[in-house]
Amino acid sequence: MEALIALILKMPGTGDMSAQALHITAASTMAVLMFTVMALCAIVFTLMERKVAGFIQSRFGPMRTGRWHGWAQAVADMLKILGKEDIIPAEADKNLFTFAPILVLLGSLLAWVAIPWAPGFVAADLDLGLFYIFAVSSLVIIGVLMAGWASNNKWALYGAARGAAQMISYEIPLALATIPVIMYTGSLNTQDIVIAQQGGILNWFIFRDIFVFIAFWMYFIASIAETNRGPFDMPETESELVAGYHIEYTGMRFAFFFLAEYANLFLVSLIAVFVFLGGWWAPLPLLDFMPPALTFIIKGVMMVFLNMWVRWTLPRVRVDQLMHLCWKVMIPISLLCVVGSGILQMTTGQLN
Amino acid sequence: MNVGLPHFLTISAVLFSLGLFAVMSRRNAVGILMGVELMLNAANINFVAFSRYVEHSINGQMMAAFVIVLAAAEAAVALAIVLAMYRNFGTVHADTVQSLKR
Amino acid sequence: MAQYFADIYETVSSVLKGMQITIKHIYRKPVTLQYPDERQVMPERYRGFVHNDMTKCDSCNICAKLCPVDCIYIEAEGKAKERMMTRYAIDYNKCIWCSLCTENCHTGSITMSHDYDHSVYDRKTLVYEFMDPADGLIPCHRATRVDMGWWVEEKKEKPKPKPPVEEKPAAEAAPAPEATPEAAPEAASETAPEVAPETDKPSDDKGAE
Amino acid sequence: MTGDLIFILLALLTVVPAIWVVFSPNIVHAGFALLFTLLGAAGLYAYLGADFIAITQLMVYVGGVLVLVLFTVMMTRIPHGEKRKGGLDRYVPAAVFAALVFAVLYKVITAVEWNGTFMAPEATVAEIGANLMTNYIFPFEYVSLVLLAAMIGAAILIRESKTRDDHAEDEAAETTENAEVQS
Repeated sequence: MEALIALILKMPGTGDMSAQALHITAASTMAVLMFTVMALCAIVFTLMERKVAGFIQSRFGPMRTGRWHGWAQAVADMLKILGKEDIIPAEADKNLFTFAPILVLLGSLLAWVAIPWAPGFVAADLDLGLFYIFAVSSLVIIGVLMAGWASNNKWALYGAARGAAQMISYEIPLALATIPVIMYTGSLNTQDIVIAQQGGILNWFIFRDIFVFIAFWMYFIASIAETNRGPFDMPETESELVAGYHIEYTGMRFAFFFLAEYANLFLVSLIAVFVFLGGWWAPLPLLDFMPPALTFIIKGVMMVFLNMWVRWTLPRVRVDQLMHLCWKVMIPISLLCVVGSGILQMTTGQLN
Repeated sequence: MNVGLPHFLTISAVLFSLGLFAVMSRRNAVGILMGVELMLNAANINFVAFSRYVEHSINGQMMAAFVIVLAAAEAAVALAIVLAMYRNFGTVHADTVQSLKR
Repeated sequence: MAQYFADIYETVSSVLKGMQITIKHIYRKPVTLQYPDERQVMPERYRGFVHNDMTKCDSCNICAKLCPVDCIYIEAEGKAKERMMTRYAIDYNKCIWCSLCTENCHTGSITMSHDYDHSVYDRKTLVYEFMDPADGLIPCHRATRVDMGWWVEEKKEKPKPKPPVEEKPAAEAAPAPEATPEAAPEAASETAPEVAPETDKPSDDKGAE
Repeated sequence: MTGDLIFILLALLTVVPAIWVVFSPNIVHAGFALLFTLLGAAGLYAYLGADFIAITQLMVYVGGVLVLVLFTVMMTRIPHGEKRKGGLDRYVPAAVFAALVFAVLYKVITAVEWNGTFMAPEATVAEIGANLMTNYIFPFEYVSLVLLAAMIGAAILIRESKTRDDHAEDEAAETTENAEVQS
């Protein structure tokens, strides 16, 4: 925010703005920027998803829309979705039905506020940044439940119930896996977490000790489950629940869910990047010429690619296997990582 | 208007009364639980407001944190009881569940 | 407890193996054929849409009689030298691509082409008319045909109708039945560049009776 | 001035849905209205500078308790629109008693001369963390025991005779989550 204000002050004719006006300008700029990034990432990642899926399965993916390798496919899809009829089922609970997509989108949009894009360039420099992100994404769960209930459709309700159970369960290993890192930095502030990783790839938290390395993979698995993507796409399971909680949604409202899904995907990838993978710091000194935000985004996109790679490789797990994995495997291992990393930090005197 | 302690206390009083009303008038056990949550939140607002305006220390916030944790534990157990009640009696209306045995 | 860790190890190793396989596929050349732009080369004996070479057909009716589903409609009028074919149509709604007609054609006029992608919006358009009303009626008798310029004498005289297996090299060059000229113009010209007579153009507007 | 406006908005966000929670005939609507009350309360905490409490409120109440409540509501299959049988005999005493309590509280609030001054907000997380490990170590450990007991209790209560039940795991999910939030 401060960096943005400084940037605004450099522009002509802004020297005499009051502090409040400056703040409001910076905040609204940031909000517009966030929303643009979010919408863009939904558009880019849908195409990327289909291309990655295609190449993993030895085919091309969309090729015909737009001249070159179907680049306009995602744009065309978006236009098609926006042009569709907006249907509210007759038996649906109309108020909740219309509010649920907003809540889902709100949950993922609010979390974007604390993402550290570059030094000093964060919409809200909160002391509790990481905790805030995890807390706010729980709004998504309520939105999913609301959508499932309001649709008045049994598949939607099943999907919502599964989704909520899965998301609240996997929130625990997700949050636990970041605790070793928080112990290293002694701060929940997202900027501080990134700054603590300065100086090359070996200073990234993922390579600090073996427990953080394991914790990173715990985080990664939990984040796949948290975003409801394969192999943990229980809420959506198109083969059993048709489309899960957004089965009754069409047009713009469906686009909201879609947007939220890809925004969430990018969000968890960015969290993985700034918590474990060095944020905006380049891995090698010779890559330092790149702008920090660009490095950050490139790393995020690579994490998204990893996510897609997993999705298109592994088959869907069963619900009971999913819960078994969370409660009996991932939580114990995450706890072990916290304890082990804590002991290591105490013995090496790095504990803050 | 200058926002001060009385404003927070008033909100808290309103929430508390509403929660009390819900606890007394709702038949649905989950509705009663919601009333309890409202009352706990009222107490929490008081804790935090007092810690900010009067105590000038962190103690009120600590209490609020403990209240939140205990509320979560209470909700988990209470809702488990509601579900058990639903399974055994087929209803969640608190006033119809009167017998001590099935 | 040992089983627990063995399970974790097995899961991780098998997941890694799967991931390895899929990442290899990213570098592999996609096997997809860009269909409307590229076409698959069909094997020699592929049974595509049936094609009738109107310059050879003498409307002997054998194909229509042999057809197990009665999908070939042949109508003719007159007798002997004046016998004129008025209609030759194949109903692809019914056709089962059994190749009985081509195997028994004594003039070798009816063949299985390599065409496979004639999608239409209406079932009626799947009845392919092989005669163009603009060309008038086609004489069936050979002498009359030669007189009227309908019979194109082949260089190599075929005394007997050959089984279609040996005839296939010729059939490769055989024209595709141009179903709807606007539907796949370049497709037809690709598969049968040296295509033949104008009579091949079916008339869709006739439809199926 | 802006601060006052924000306060009024937050107060409305807290109180108006609370009224809905209490009076809505549809228990699911009441549950979703509770979401806004909780969000409003979290906003009030943030307004008071208690950011840790605000976010804990979000995490535990919105992400945990509310999901549990909604789960229970959805699993206990109440027909649309809870029938309010019985009429006034339940409402009148409740309303009278609640109004009485509110009157007393309001009287106290207005009668007492509050001489408190606003302490400027500052970072609270580090202080809370330090307090948890020093002054509040006993309540902290005690609460973790209570959570463990609640987790096991909920799991046992919900457990069917032989088979494991997924709901039990959800209940357990909540309690451990809360435990972790605190630790």
